[in-house]
Amino acid sequence: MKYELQLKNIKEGFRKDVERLSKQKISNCYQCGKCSAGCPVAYAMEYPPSMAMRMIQLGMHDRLMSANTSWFCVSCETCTTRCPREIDIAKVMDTLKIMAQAGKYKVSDNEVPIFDWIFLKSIELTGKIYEIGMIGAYNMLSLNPFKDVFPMGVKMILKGKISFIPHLIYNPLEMIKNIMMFRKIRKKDRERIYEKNV
Amino acid sequence: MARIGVFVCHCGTNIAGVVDVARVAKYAESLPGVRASIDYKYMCSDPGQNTVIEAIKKYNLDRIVVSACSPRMHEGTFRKTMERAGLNPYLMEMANIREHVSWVHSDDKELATQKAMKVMEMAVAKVRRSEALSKMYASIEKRALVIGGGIAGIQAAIDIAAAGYKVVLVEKEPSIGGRMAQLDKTFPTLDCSACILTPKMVAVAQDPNITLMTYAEVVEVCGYVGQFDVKIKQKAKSVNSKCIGCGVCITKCPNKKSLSEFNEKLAPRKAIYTPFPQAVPNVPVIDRENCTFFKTGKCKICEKVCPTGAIEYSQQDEIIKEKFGAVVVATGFNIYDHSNYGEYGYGEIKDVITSLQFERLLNSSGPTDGHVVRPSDHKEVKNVVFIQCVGSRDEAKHRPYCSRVCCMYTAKQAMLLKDHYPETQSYVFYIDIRSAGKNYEEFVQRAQNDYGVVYLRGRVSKIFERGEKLIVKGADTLSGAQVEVEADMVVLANGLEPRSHAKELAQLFHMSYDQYGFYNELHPKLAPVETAISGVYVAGCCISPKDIPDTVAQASATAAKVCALFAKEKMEVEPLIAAVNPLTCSGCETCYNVCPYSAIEMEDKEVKRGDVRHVAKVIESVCKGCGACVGSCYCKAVDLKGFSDRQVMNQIEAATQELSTKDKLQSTI
Amino acid sequence: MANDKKKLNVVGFLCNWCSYAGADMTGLGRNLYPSNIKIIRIPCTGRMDPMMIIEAFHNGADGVLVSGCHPGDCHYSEGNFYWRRRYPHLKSLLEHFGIDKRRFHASWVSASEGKKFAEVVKKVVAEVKDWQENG
Amino acid sequence: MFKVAYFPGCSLSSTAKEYDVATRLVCEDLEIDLVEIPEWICCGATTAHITSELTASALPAKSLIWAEKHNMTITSPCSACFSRLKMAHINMEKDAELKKEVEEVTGEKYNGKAEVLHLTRVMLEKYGIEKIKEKLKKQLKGLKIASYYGCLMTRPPEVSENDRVENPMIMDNLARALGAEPVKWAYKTECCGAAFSLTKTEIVRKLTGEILKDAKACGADLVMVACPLCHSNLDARQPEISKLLKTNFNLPVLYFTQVMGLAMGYDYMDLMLNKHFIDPKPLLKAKGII
Ligand SMILES: Cc1cc2nc3c(=O)[nH]c(=O)nc-3n(C[C@H](O)[C@H](O)[C@H](O)COP(=O)(O)OP(=O)(O)OC[C@H]3O[C@@H](n4cnc5c(N)ncnc54)[C@H](O)[C@@H]3O)c2cc1C
Ligand SMILES: Cc1cc2nc3c(=O)[nH]c(=O)nc-3n(C[C@H](O)[C@H](O)[C@H](O)COP(=O)(O)OP(=O)(O)OC[C@H]3O[C@@H](n4cnc5c(N)ncnc54)[C@H](O)[C@@H]3O)c2cc1C
Ligand code: SF4
Ligand code: SF4
Ligand code: SF4
Ligand code: SF4
Ligand code: SF4
Ligand code: SF4
Ligand code: SF4
Ligand code: SF4
Repeated sequence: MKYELQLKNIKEGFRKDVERLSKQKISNCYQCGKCSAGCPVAYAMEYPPSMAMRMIQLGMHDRLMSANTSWFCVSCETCTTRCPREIDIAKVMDTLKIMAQAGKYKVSDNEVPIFDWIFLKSIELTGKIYEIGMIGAYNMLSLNPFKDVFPMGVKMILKGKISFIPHLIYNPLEMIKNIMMFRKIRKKDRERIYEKNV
Repeated sequence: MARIGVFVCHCGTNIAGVVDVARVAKYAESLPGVRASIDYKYMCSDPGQNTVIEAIKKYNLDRIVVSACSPRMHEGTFRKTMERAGLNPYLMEMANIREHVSWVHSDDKELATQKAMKVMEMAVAKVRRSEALSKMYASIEKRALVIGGGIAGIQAAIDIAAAGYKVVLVEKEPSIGGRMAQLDKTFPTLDCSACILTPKMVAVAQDPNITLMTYAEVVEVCGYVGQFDVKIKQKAKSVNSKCIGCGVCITKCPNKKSLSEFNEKLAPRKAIYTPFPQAVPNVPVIDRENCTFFKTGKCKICEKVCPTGAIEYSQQDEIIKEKFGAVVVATGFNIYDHSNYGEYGYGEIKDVITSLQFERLLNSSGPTDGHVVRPSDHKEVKNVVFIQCVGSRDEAKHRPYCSRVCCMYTAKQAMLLKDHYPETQSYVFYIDIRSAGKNYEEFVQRAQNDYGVVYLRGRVSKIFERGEKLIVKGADTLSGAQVEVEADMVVLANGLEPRSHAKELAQLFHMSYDQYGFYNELHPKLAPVETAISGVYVAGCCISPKDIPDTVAQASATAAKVCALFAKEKMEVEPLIAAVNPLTCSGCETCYNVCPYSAIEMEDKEVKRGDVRHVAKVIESVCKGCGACVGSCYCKAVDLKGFSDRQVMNQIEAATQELSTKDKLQSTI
Repeated sequence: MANDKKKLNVVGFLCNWCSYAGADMTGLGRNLYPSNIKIIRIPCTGRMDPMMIIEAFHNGADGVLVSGCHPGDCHYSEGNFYWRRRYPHLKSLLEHFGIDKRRFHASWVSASEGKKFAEVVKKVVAEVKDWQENG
Repeated sequence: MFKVAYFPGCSLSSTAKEYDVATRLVCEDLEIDLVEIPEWICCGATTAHITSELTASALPAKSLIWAEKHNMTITSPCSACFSRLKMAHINMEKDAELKKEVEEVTGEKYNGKAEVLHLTRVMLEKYGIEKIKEKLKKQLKGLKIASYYGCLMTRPPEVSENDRVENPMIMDNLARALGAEPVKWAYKTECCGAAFSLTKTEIVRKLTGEILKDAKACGADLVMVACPLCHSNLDARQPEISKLLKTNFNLPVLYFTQVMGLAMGYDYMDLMLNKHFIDPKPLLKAKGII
């Protein structure tokens, strides 16, 4: 359990990054634990939300970023709604994930990022979500090709709930605009996270 | 030419740590009229004041500037110093280089020093135009008004009366006693609240120096220290002085539609009632909004059964005018209304109760005769969860402060529950335990160690009903675990807040209050029971949450202040008042119309030989020096002593000029 | 602190009971604000003679702030109502004479609002600066 | 005629087709004109906001801008889409910097004027339950309905604009208006694990299991939802959860527009009730509704 505190991560570094990107004042957290008490998935998290907040306060990025905590957050906003210090904890969780995906800090859990990547690719290319392709791609990439295909997936197809053709943006011009937009966004995101030109 | 002395204070490092005081003193020497300038470590200390007096003698000074802290802090001190040096006290000005400079500009010492020089220069400019003023005195009405009959008001009234002064105690409820009367036993000694309070209530009723006015409220206040003119509304009780308190009317009254405020709405009460059996005075009142007779014209049972003919339906509200020399305000507190907490059921789950309701349940003269049962189904309880800091330390609910007593009363309540029912189990959810007081920490430890109360460190996120049980979802941050407790009852440690009408009362007296409505003391440390309004004192929970020992100490302190005031024959008042120059007055009556104190009268006066004009005149004993007349007079015929046009204009001039170049030269050398 | 090193001079008239005490509270709370403001204590905003404000601008003040008790809380019952009535007239009059509206401010700060006073000063200084730099 | 900009969302054209169909049917009867936003693109759902703040605002912004241009209230029957649209709107309002960036990448201006409401609020508040009552053909007597709100249309309060987020009543009031009996239960706003439907199914099973347990324990005959994500967790995963918990919940899960449709006289197939994993037919027959 011993941990050597690093002043630079308390004063600037990690904690500053989280505060800047989430626009939340983490030092406001007085560790009441209300977020952890109401979080529906805290039971499965390595560190419950309040502990995550404390780890940000102390700049413990190595422990927190390699824990499953933020990846297990379902964004249900229960914590945000009830925090007595008006901290948007859900947004902080989002920020941790954004930072992890941008690769600024080390990450361990790889499940969710793969899903996100496919999901956003789908939107980028088609404007909408192409379910069967997505589920397939996800299962392939996460090395679990038959996950969920039986029995739910099959039933879904039988019930006509999943379509085989991608829903497209019909207008090709819109499609190109869409792809261009994603390009611009990616550039801006990197600038922001790595504090370039901002 | 004036002979001015400038005294620059270091205030230890409070000022000198930021401002280069030597440079300020040096700069003073360059200002016209300044004959001496001295800096010293603590100017308000005895040697500091002696330095001032010696300098006045040595340099033959006729006026001085003390460049130190706020005049609100030490103006009085240095006026007395002036007197001791044989000078008129109003020829002294303070330059506030602490609160207004060193403490707020500590980020840039150079700019702070320059500003300190400027602030000092402005005071020098002002004092140059100061005039000697003669002292004024006012008489004192040696009667005190105490508002609020909780333990604070009771104690203040008893102490003032003991010194031989008359007191009127005004209480808006039908009985005195306040919140303490509602409590069961009190921490940290667990003695019974009623047992220690009732004797004091009786003492109030029997004291010939105390006039008790219950069911009454202050509605209007004029005047000032020594001479407050107060209007008190005595609400109609519908029961007159023939009442002997036999209680037959209460027993026979068929109307029990209202809920007892005293029992925190846990039980009904009659339309004619005393809040509780030991009420003082033991005279019932009729709640006209709910009485059958007042609503429908039929009933009158109470009148029929009363053996003394004390029922008087025709009574009217009465306005009583009284004069007082001093006022003690002790209006106490309400508890936070947890219907703002959706996660705790919007106040709609019956078995989630407030701390005060729990006190009533514990109390053997309470609605359940001391049986702790669930309000929903009157079943006895086994598992009880206590949640601390409800409506306290919660910015999201706009109550960021700590309510100071709830950690303690929660421990108390958990212990009392165990005393009543050894087979029960209590769980306390807390964030921190604040138990600073004599024997307080030991008390909380006892709850944990001897009474087996389980303390869990975390705020509860949600309470909901499952069947007959309440599910409490909390956390224990120390172990990092989510915990769920199945409870029969949940008791919230509701925070303390001022009475809902506290602001209105403050406005009657022009007292200041904070954003919650708690009254502001004159100084948080050195004048904790005085207010900015001289002659008005405050005690108890209307200032901030506190326990009974602190409340009583404050109440006695207000009594000491009142007695000190009354012990004087006359009272010195500041002569900083307005004066009209009849030669320039055009008789427009503007000032007459704006003066909030009616301190201006119009008279026909011979201003020059043979020239009789209609002009304004200030009644000196009435003028409070607000300056409204000065700000309104188009002819500049009225001026304010101590803040005269010439003084302020001089300050403006100094404020807008650059520092003289001399200092710059010196600082570069 | 956003101290303006260039000459920028704001004269602040503060009522003794609320805003002056509030400014004392700012000090007690160690809340920092720009040093450009020079404070003059007056008994009440009702004491404000329009001449004093004109005099301040005439003497070269870049900005003026008048601050008193919240309406309803005046130590002298009504003084700040008089000021509240006068303020908009005076403001438009000054604008008429070419005094930019960013230079003249009024605020309500109570004895307990130390933090607020610091905010007010920051805001006033920023506006005056804006006027100074951008015309 | 009452016009609203309609953002169906990806799920409604596939996994939740029946929600779309029922909604359009009911709205036609109520004379609510659902104008589908042409060439709408996905709102980014539960993914964009954990990947890039800008993406999370830029995707919905395109639809918001369309609605603003056409001066229409924008609505979505999907809670996730609604939440993203509204969040983007709020975030751009609060954060001028973000708004600027969104305008840069989309190449269009947003004036923050679009009104974003969940379909429940458009129909039950803007249009009004009283007016709906006039169109009813039958009463759903004896049907005990647990209204499930979940998180996305509820929290945070800025999104739902509800001052009683811990106990919303809008769907319960609808149930009562339809002649059914709203069930009082504790889990109406608990999270079902929506976003984890594919990635962390074991969490979804646990959370959804708790919700189903409470609904059942409180005596519900069916659960009424207003979100395709909630629906797929509660309905499609119900058999496996039943198996896991060794019970048989057999709790049909219907979209609120389907329930309305029943009271407005549509039948089983019109409302595509056959699409559900838990077949509501036996229940509805038993209650004499179909
Ligand atoms: C649940 C609970 C348990 C507690 N237990 C303990 C304990 O064990 N030990 C302990 O030391 N402290 C305890 N306290 C704190 C204690 O109650 C307070 O310290 C004490 O009651 C404060 O007394 P007070 O006179 O200031 O206020 P109050 O008791 O509130 O009295 C104020 C009085 O003024 C009257 N009033 C209000 N406004 C007006 C008006 N405008 N005109 C005329 N009259 C007016 C009210 O009717 C009331 O009678 C407890 C508090 C709570 C909430
Ligand atoms: C490190 C520290 C920091 C603190 N900071 C703060 C703070 O920031 N704010 C705050 O509010 N409080 C603070 N306090 C608390 C504060 O110091 C006390 O509340 C306060 O000083 C108590 O004053 P007193 O008069 O009771 O006692 P004391 O200051 O101890 O005065 C007692 C006096 O009695 C004299 N005396 C003793 N016995 C006899 C005798 N037999 N005959 C004659 N004279 C005798 C002593 O010489 C002494 O002068 C602090 C305390 C400490 C220790
Ligand atoms: S609820 Fe808020 S204050 Fe409490 S621990 Fe969580 S983040 Fe911190
Ligand atoms: S938003 Fe995330 S961290 Fe907050 S309660 Fe929901 S799952 Fe837990
Ligand atoms: S006079 Fe004021 S500034 Fe000087 S030492 Fe005393 S308190 Fe401090
Ligand atoms: S008149 Fe009747 S209802 Fe009214 S107080 Fe008397 S007995 Fe009670
Ligand atoms: S009013 Fe009459 S009946 Fe009632 S308590 Fe007084 S004396 Fe007794
Ligand atoms: S006294 Fe204890 S329970 Fe009350 S607000 Fe303070 S910390 Fe919370
Ligand atoms: S200063 Fe003028 S307005 Fe104020 S009380 Fe005196 S006479 Fe009246
Ligand atoms: S306002 Fe001035 S001119 Fe008019 S009556 Fe008063 S003092 Fe005289």
